[in-house]
Amino acid sequence: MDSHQIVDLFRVIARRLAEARAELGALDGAIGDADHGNSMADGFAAVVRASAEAATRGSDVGDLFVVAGRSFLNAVGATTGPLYASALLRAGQRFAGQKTLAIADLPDLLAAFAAGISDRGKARPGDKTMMDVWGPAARAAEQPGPPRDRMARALRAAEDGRDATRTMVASVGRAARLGERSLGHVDPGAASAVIVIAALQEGLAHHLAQDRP
Amino acid sequence: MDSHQIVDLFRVIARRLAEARAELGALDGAIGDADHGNSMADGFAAVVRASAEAATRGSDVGDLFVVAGRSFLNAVGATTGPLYASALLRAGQRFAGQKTLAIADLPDLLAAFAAGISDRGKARPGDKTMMDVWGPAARAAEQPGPPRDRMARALRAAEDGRDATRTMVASVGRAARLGERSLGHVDPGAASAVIVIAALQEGLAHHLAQDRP
Amino acid sequence: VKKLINAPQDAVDEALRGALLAHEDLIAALPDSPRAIRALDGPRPGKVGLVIGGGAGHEPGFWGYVGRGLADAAAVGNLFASPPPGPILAATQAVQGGAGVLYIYGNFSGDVMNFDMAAEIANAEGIPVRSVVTTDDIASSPIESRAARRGVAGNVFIFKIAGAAADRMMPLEACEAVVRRANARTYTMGLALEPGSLLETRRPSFDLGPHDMELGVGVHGEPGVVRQKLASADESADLLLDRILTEMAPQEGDRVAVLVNSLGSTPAMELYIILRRVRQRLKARGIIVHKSLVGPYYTSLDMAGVSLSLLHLDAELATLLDAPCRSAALTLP
Amino acid sequence: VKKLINAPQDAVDEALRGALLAHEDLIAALPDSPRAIRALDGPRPGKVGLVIGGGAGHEPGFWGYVGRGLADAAAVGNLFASPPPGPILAATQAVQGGAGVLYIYGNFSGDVMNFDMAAEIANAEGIPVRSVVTTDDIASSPIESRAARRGVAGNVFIFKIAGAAADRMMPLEACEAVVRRANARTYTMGLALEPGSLLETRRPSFDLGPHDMELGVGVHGEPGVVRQKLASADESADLLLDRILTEMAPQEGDRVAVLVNSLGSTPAMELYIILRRVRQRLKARGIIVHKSLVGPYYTSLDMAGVSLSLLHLDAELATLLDAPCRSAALTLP
Ligand SMILES: Nc1ncnc2c1ncn2[C@@H]1O[C@H](COP(=O)(O)OP(=O)(O)O)[C@@H](O)[C@H]1O
Ligand SMILES: Nc1ncnc2c1ncn2[C@@H]1O[C@H](COP(=O)(O)OP(=O)(O)O)[C@@H](O)[C@H]1O
Ligand SMILES: [Mg+2]
Ligand SMILES: [Mg+2]
Ligand SMILES: [Mg+2]
Ligand SMILES: [Mg+2]
Repeated sequence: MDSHQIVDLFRVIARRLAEARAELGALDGAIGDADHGNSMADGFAAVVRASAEAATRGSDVGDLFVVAGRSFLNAVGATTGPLYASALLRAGQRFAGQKTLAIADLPDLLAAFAAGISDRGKARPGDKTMMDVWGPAARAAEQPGPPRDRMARALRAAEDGRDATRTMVASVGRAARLGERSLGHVDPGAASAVIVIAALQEGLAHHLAQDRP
Repeated sequence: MDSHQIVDLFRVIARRLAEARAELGALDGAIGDADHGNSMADGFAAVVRASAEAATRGSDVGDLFVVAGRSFLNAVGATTGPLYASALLRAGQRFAGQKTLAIADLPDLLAAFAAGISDRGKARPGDKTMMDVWGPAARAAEQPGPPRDRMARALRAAEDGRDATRTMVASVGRAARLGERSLGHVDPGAASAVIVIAALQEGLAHHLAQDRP
Repeated sequence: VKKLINAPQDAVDEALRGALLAHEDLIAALPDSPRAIRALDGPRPGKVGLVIGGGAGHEPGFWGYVGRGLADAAAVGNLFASPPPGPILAATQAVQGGAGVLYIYGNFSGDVMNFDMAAEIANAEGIPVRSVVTTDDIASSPIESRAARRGVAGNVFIFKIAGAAADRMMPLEACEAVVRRANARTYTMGLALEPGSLLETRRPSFDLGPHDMELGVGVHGEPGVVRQKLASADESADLLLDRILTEMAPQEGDRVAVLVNSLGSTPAMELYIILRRVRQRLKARGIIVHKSLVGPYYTSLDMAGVSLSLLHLDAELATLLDAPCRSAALTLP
Repeated sequence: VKKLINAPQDAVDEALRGALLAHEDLIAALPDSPRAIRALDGPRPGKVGLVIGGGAGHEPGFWGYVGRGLADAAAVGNLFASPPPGPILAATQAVQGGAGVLYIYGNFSGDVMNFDMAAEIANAEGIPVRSVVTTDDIASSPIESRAARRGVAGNVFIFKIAGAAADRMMPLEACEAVVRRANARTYTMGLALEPGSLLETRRPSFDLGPHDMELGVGVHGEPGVVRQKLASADESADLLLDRILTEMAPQEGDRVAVLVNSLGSTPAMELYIILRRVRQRLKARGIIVHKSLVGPYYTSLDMAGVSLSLLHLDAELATLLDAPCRSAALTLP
């Protein structure tokens, strides 16, 4: 996958998040401040704009992720900004200097995202955050196997993680202030993480379908 | 009727206005600021308190109306305050120095009220105000006949006047700012004037019933 | 509609009590007249006394405009009801400094009657009183009958001009004249997205559909002059501004002061969006904005909506508007 | 819920634009960073620079507290979202006067991360930065985990203390210390009668029944800590005050400052009724109220409700609170 094709991946993510803008806002409204849909949709829209421009300028894959991380952060701020910026910057480090991203390395992207978010946010499993999706998804993707299978396993783990947040009491982030009242609600950051991972899988499938004429 | 019995008349008026507080408020809400029920009910409640005290002190009928007018004004202000204060003060002039009010003079009370309100407010017939009740009622009461008949005629004229305000466009007072939009609504001041006149008639009937053992 | 009140009939007095406590460094009630509020700073001998007032429900009107460089006293009535002559007269007697007293109040039949009654008694007692009845609400009557118009949020500008004129020790006639000019040059129009709700019933004071707004509302929860489809912030600002500019007919280079006023429950974000549009439009017409006020300066209980007021300045009015003042609702250094 | 806005996604920028126009004598955006707002009066060489900030939707927070004797700059994010490091850093660079820069912002995970990122870069550039994360919202976490609490309307007091300390040319460490003390001595609790409504959907951000209120709400339209039956103004005031006094545990004769803050659409009358009750209760406990602020000082869009903040003063805090200041939202002569 070259830089342009990675921009296409970002496009799929941005589209799916834009579609989920209201739904994510409603999830956040129940236990937070209702802005999560906007932050994610606006953030990846900014990523698409900035990375498309960078790809046209000839940026390599590593630089592309760095540009993406900066643009997400500047467009969004909030909690999501530093977290996804760290995720994208970590991916930039992982793929630094690479002209292309091997499909086989795609699951590594999940690991880079999880590490970036974890380092920045310091959330632990069970804190009812997006880490309850990114952590299990990255671990599932680590298991050996063909990329598509690893991505599929990752998505299943992500969905399970998301659903599990329903039974958790938030202990970091805005929802932590609700105490027991956050019980029974899906964490919005977990929900959007699943959308990102599903979009990656969708983009991968699309890419593979195009490659095989 | 001595001073105490006039206080009883005020009590009937106050009670009927208290019952109509919400209804008069709603009428005023449609074309004004919704406070007319409060002003009338609070005003006559103050009249009852002050006049009862004055009657106990031995005030004559003329003084009683003066006390009543002052207390209405001070409790209420608004548009209604000066108008009903003038009405009551005019009655005080009319009956100045009298220890009792002859039943035969009761219709004169309406004339005094109408004159006081007219002098203070300068509303003309058809302006869609309480004068469209007090004017016709006072004129109807002037026709010769037994007091009860004259009061009954006054009440019918009052009700007709009130109903006629529905088809008028307000040209003075708050509702005047609505222009054509005041059409179709009964004027709240006209409605409360009917309540006052009906209460006077009710009080008179009650008084006569008590007198004849 | 939910409200943070206790017994509805106590709301006016309790809120006034709160205002007197919150602003005890600036205002106090007269000992024998709890609805007459005077400035702690003042009166001064030889200064025209300035008495304003009207019904409750316009908080921070009217006590919010009592203080140095503004009114010397305010008389406050029941909810949306003019005060009776009693507190107006008490305020008059308390603040007169031998140079006469100026009354300023909005043009409502109740206020006119009650202030006139107080003025008659004051005059009889040897206190010269002049009255300016404000008529800034251009929606409330056509230009031909300007004198029949209501006085609404433009009062804030008119109080400020009057306070500065009196503070400069201008004589009564001169104060009256400049305040009349300020009134003649002040233009207000309001719109409501939702009616206010009554204290007793906690129900809306009139019905307004979910897609409608009322244009030309006053400050007493009354319906407006015309109902229309809900518009965007910019369209709404234009509706108000166009009407005002048509009447004001300013020249390029003229100066104005602007007030974007919340009628009660419209939050700051919306007010500033409106202000932005008004400023853009005025700039495009080459009109200079000398001062902008934005906030709940003159409310109508909890009505949702805004009013826009423009004061068409001249050199003297601009100087008076800029003069320092200090009150609960308006402090200029 | 009806709103006077244009395209929802433009509301934050349009309102900010309006604020900059309305208060052009006090504040301006940095040329290259439109969400970084600096005071026209300042910075001064040798003075600690004060940078505050947070998400939009709290108008007049945060630009309303930028001015002489208050903050030197504010960074404003998207609606209810911390600004990214960019404008925070730009503000830092613009206002530093060689004596270091103090950040003050509420304790929200986004704000902490973004301000920390800006501080790291500023420190690397040789600008010493200290941060005070405010935690005045006593409802948001039990006393044992005070550091986890939110920073809400009590910020107004904390900004004021900080601005006065910096204005007196106190060094960075001393500013930081007194601001930490102010934060430790500030207690806030809020309640909502109605949720705010989202700009995009114009729908309430959560559901609240006609007879319910939310206790312990913050300033981002979030639900509170517990739902309960609607109470009267006095009961509501007591609910907030009792919790605050239990934690504050003031002695008779102690001094406090009080803020009764509208969360957006609660009108002045209701705020003053609450203030009245709070003052009565404090008086009965022998606690002296040094200053009362009442109004929409720190809002949560159009949420209906109030927050009550008390600052437990000591001699130094009282002096700093009384110091003159001039900004769009707070002017003390
Ligand atoms: N420390 C953290 N680490 C990881 N994720 C977090 C952390 N704090 C919050 N989150 C996630 O952020 C989400 C909220 O994001 P968003 O609504 O955009 O930010 P905010 O809470 O600032 O409004 C939560 O649902 C949670 O998944
Ligand atoms: N000039 C006037 N003369 C007689 N009645 C008047 C006049 N102006 C108003 N009214 C009456 O007053 C009524 C309104 O009274 P009220 O609601 O108590 O006062 P306000 O309009 O000051 O709120 C109107 O319905 C009308 O009947
Ligand atoms: Mg959120
Ligand atoms: Mg009325
Ligand atoms: Mg009235
Ligand atoms: Mg947020």
